[in-house]
Amino acid sequence: MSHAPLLDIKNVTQKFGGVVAVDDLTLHVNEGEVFALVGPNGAGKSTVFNLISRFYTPANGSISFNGEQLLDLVPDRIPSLGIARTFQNIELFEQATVLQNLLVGRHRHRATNVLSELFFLPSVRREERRHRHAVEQVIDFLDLQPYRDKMIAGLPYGVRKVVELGRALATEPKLLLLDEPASGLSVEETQDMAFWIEDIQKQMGITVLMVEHDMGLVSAVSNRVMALADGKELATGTPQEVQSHPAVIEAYLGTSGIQKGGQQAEKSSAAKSAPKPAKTAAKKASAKKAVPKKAAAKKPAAKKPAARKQATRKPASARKGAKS
Amino acid sequence: MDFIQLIVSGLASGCVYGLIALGFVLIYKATEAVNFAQGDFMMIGAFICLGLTNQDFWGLNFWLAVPIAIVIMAVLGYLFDWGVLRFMFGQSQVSIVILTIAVGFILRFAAGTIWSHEPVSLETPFAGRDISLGGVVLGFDEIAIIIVTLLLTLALFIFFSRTKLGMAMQASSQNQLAAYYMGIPVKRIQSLVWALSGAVAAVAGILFASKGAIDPSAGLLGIKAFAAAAIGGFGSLPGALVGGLIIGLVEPLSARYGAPGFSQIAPYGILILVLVFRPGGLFSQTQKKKV
Amino acid sequence: MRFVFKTTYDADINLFKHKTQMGYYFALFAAVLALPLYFVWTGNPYLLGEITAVLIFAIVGMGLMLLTGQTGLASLGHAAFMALGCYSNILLLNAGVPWLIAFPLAGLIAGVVGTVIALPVLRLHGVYLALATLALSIIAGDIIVLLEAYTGGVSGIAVPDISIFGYEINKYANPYAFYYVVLAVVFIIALLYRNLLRAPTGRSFSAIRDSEISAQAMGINPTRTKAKSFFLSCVAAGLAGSLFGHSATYITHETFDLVMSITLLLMIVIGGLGFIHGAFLGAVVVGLIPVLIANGRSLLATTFGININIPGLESAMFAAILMGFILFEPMGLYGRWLKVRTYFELFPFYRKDMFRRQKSYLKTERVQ
Amino acid sequence: MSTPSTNVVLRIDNLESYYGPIMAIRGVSLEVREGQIVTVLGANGAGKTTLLKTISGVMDPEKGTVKLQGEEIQGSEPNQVVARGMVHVPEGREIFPLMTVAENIAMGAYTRSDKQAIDEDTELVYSYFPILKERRMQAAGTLSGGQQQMLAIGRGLMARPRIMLLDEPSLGLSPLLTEEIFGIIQRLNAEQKVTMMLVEQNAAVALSIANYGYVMELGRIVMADDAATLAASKDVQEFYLGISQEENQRGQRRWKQRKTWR
Repeated sequence: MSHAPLLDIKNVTQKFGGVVAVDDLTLHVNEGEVFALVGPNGAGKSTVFNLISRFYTPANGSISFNGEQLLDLVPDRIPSLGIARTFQNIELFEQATVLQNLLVGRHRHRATNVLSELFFLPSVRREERRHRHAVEQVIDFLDLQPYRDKMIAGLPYGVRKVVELGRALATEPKLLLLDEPASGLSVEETQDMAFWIEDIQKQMGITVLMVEHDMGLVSAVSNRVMALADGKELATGTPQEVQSHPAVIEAYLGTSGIQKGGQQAEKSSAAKSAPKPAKTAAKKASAKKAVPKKAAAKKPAAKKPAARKQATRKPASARKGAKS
Repeated sequence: MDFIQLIVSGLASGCVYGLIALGFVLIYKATEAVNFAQGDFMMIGAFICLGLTNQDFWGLNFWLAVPIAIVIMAVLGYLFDWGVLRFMFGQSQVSIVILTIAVGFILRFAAGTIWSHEPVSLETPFAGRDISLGGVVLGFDEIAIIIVTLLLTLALFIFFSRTKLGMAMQASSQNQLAAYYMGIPVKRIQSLVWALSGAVAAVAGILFASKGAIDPSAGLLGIKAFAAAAIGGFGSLPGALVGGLIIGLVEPLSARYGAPGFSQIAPYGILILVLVFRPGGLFSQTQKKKV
Repeated sequence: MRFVFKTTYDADINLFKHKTQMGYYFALFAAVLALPLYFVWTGNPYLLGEITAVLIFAIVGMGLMLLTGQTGLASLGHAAFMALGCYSNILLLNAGVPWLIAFPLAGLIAGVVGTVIALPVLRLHGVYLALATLALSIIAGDIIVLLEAYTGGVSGIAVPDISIFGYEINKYANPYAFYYVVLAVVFIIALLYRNLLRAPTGRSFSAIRDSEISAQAMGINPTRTKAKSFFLSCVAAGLAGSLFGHSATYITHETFDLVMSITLLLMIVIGGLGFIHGAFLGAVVVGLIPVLIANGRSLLATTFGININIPGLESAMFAAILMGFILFEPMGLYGRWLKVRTYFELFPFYRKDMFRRQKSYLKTERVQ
Repeated sequence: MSTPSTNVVLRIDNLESYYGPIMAIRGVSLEVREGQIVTVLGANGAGKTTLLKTISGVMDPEKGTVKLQGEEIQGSEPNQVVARGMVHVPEGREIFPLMTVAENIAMGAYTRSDKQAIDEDTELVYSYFPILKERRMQAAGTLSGGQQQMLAIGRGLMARPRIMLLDEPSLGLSPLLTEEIFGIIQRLNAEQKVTMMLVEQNAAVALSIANYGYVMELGRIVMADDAATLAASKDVQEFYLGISQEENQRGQRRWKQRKTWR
């Protein structure tokens, strides 16, 4: 497993006027992993996504995907390489139904041209059936059946988030960029999202790069996490390592580690069942960085996410067993 | 000398374009709608003043007639928003644009019926008087136009960028919902903007009619003012003036030095060039969406 | 209310939702085919001429609807593209090209030239695009004058008759044949339009309209897609322009003026933006209101002896009626039709406030 | 005023609201007492946002009454509601994109004219959100999503409201900032006696700072109780706090446990 990373970002810098949004950033995402970007607001996380989508052109550096240089390409060529994305504030096609939105996601697989479509030749019908079939599988996967023919304009926020995920999946990507997939979702919906991301990774074999603030979700699904601050790397590692990193706690997590369902979860069952891994993680961090005082003070914070991870992860594997 | 003369008269007519464009920009800046009837507003403003002051009609003192005409136009503008556009609140801008187009037709008809379709001149105290500066003859009307336009643009610019009401107008155009959340009475603010643009139209009309004759179809001048506003960048007040001046200068110069028929095309040619190379106009106010 | 139980993907792909709907459209088609019989019976085809004019408006209406309603690009220059088609058609016919070739070729020329002209302004949005096309429309008249050698300029040019395999069709000599020619074009364009909407290209158009940035993220090239929409729209305008020329029989530089461009945009908004039906409903309103006004006036003159002769009255009345439409039907006539249909479908469960407008708020278009 | 806790500031009776033909709130009644923090929990699409919008006059109710300090305000223009001392801080990006951050904040004080106090409050907002001070000359539309959220909240504070409606203040904010924002909400409530009505997906935090809570499902209020009691309730724990009673099975999540109130 020593092949080149799927996505390779090297020394990229992006400035807006005087503000440096991304500062000489280097990161790589390996094939098959879920990689999460965390960090304070305005740290440049979404900018990284927009750089990959080629909405921005960096001042310097290089971005390669699967061996191709993304900086040589225009934005609308990116999806054809197999990169799909969602948006932080949901950018759906408002005046269209869920089905039509997902069908637009199939655009990169289009094999017909305007002329044949004008006359709706049999080949167009065949293609349409194929697209409908592919979209139907996404609808099944995300439980979107009740909304299939509904206009986006009338849908609640949570459903829109799922539709946007569905539209990205309909493109059949190799790499999926998720910008805050759980923001604005309830605990229940966040858990659904966690299961979906896991299935996307494990069953569909899609690599995921996501930006997320809910550390519960991050630690539940991601293999590696990078914390950003002011456009620079703060820490990279497993979710536990990053969460117990003092600089990350200072700049990003805070003391009480607020997350959906986090506080209560700690108090009840979870705290009892799984304090061990968290403690070791905290120890590791303190040993490495030699700031024992702070780490000790923040120990309870570091404990929680790991505990939650246990709570959500275990059943996930249990279900997999049940499925096969 | 001839060239300078040409420039001065170009500047003067450019100022009129600029004033009409100012009216567009006011409405656009504060409501995001485009008032296709702005030229006709100007024409009506001119006719009202003319009806008040010309000897054939009421024969009022000019200095009395001007403020009355301005106030009447402001009231008309307010009433148009209050009585018609308010029903369309929150509807797409296209519908509002079409409403204003229709209003333009009606105003043209009304003006023709009331004041006839013959071209008439506004009788001003400074009509026909001029001063000569080193061989260049400057008409009082031209001087008045240039001074009034500059002052008005400056005043409006300060109003929009410095006063609370002006800021509130901009806010309610950028996001009506958020403006409401701030407690800004968006609907009343929009009516005020229409009143303001009615007043500006009256000033433009009075200046235009003092320089030459006016008839009900004079409102079609508005189309050139569109080009002026777009060249300047549709949301910018100084841009409107600059755009107006550019068009005002291009017209006589291209008529003098260009091929026949070219002067008709030149303003729009410049408009297209500006839009191609600077899609938001010279004083662009557009922004890329952040995702 | 009719619920369709879908068992195949084709149920979503087919042109008609169900058999009954197909039946309605076939009935409508049969009715328009049989319409001339009525005029043969009355012996006065004057009104048929007006209906033909409405159909011509519907053709360019569909073109503009594709551009404005589906792709979200407002054009105030479509009369110029009609002119482009019309003059191409005339020049080709005068050069001896048979009508059956000259006519589609004229559409194609309008499409290609229109797109090439519009290409630089296609990245503009909203009001800027509208103003740029407005400028194109104004310039067009002057260019026609400048090209007097070909276009006849101010003095105008006569439009040759349609000739299909030697069969001459003139609007006055054989109005019925002309009606069928126009009808055939309408039918073909409507069919192609519907086909496009259920195919990927149609979806990419509305994607561009709703969110350019996420359309891009789905691999849709905005400029190319807009150009496609513009091309197809201009082809329709060119074809309509050619037919308009045949209908007018003589055209000058003022035939396709700014007022016409504005009327076209009015038409589709009144009809209902975004719906193919809207193009037809709008064409009916815009085409027939002047006829009604003229008839009303002559009725007043003949029966009551009242002669109203105020210049500009007709256009003012026309404008007032349009204002009424916009004020009371901001969703267009097709929107009203949908309400009426829902009323009958749900009868007696329709609630009066079902379509009551909830407060709505606008955001700036300056952030794109 | 001796017993502020019994003083009802906001009272809603049998409120119904529609989005076109869809009934979004179906007869909601609730009350908010002076000095309280009241939270409304519920899944996406339960009608929480619609409820707030109907209260603040952004949407028209079909039926029912909204009484602010005893006076009926339903269906009035949103700006009149603000003038009565109720400010709605919306979710998402309802900012003025082409105006600078400072101008946005100044707009928040539109209804006020006490210049000195406005300046003080501006400084207060900047002290809460230093990044806004840093970016104050920048066009608000160029801020990042989280920064726009901060701006929306800061701007809401500028009106010095007596009662605030907060729609998902933590949307898109980092854990640290979320914590800080809830700290600010608590402080405003304690120090300035601002009554709060809070809609929030982060139910754990919302309940931890609230006095009283309502649970909405499909446009109806299905539970109402003291925040502590709600937090201890089995259903709330299961569906809004994400705590399961027994060892969770994944299957159980997909085939959802029935909510007892359905």
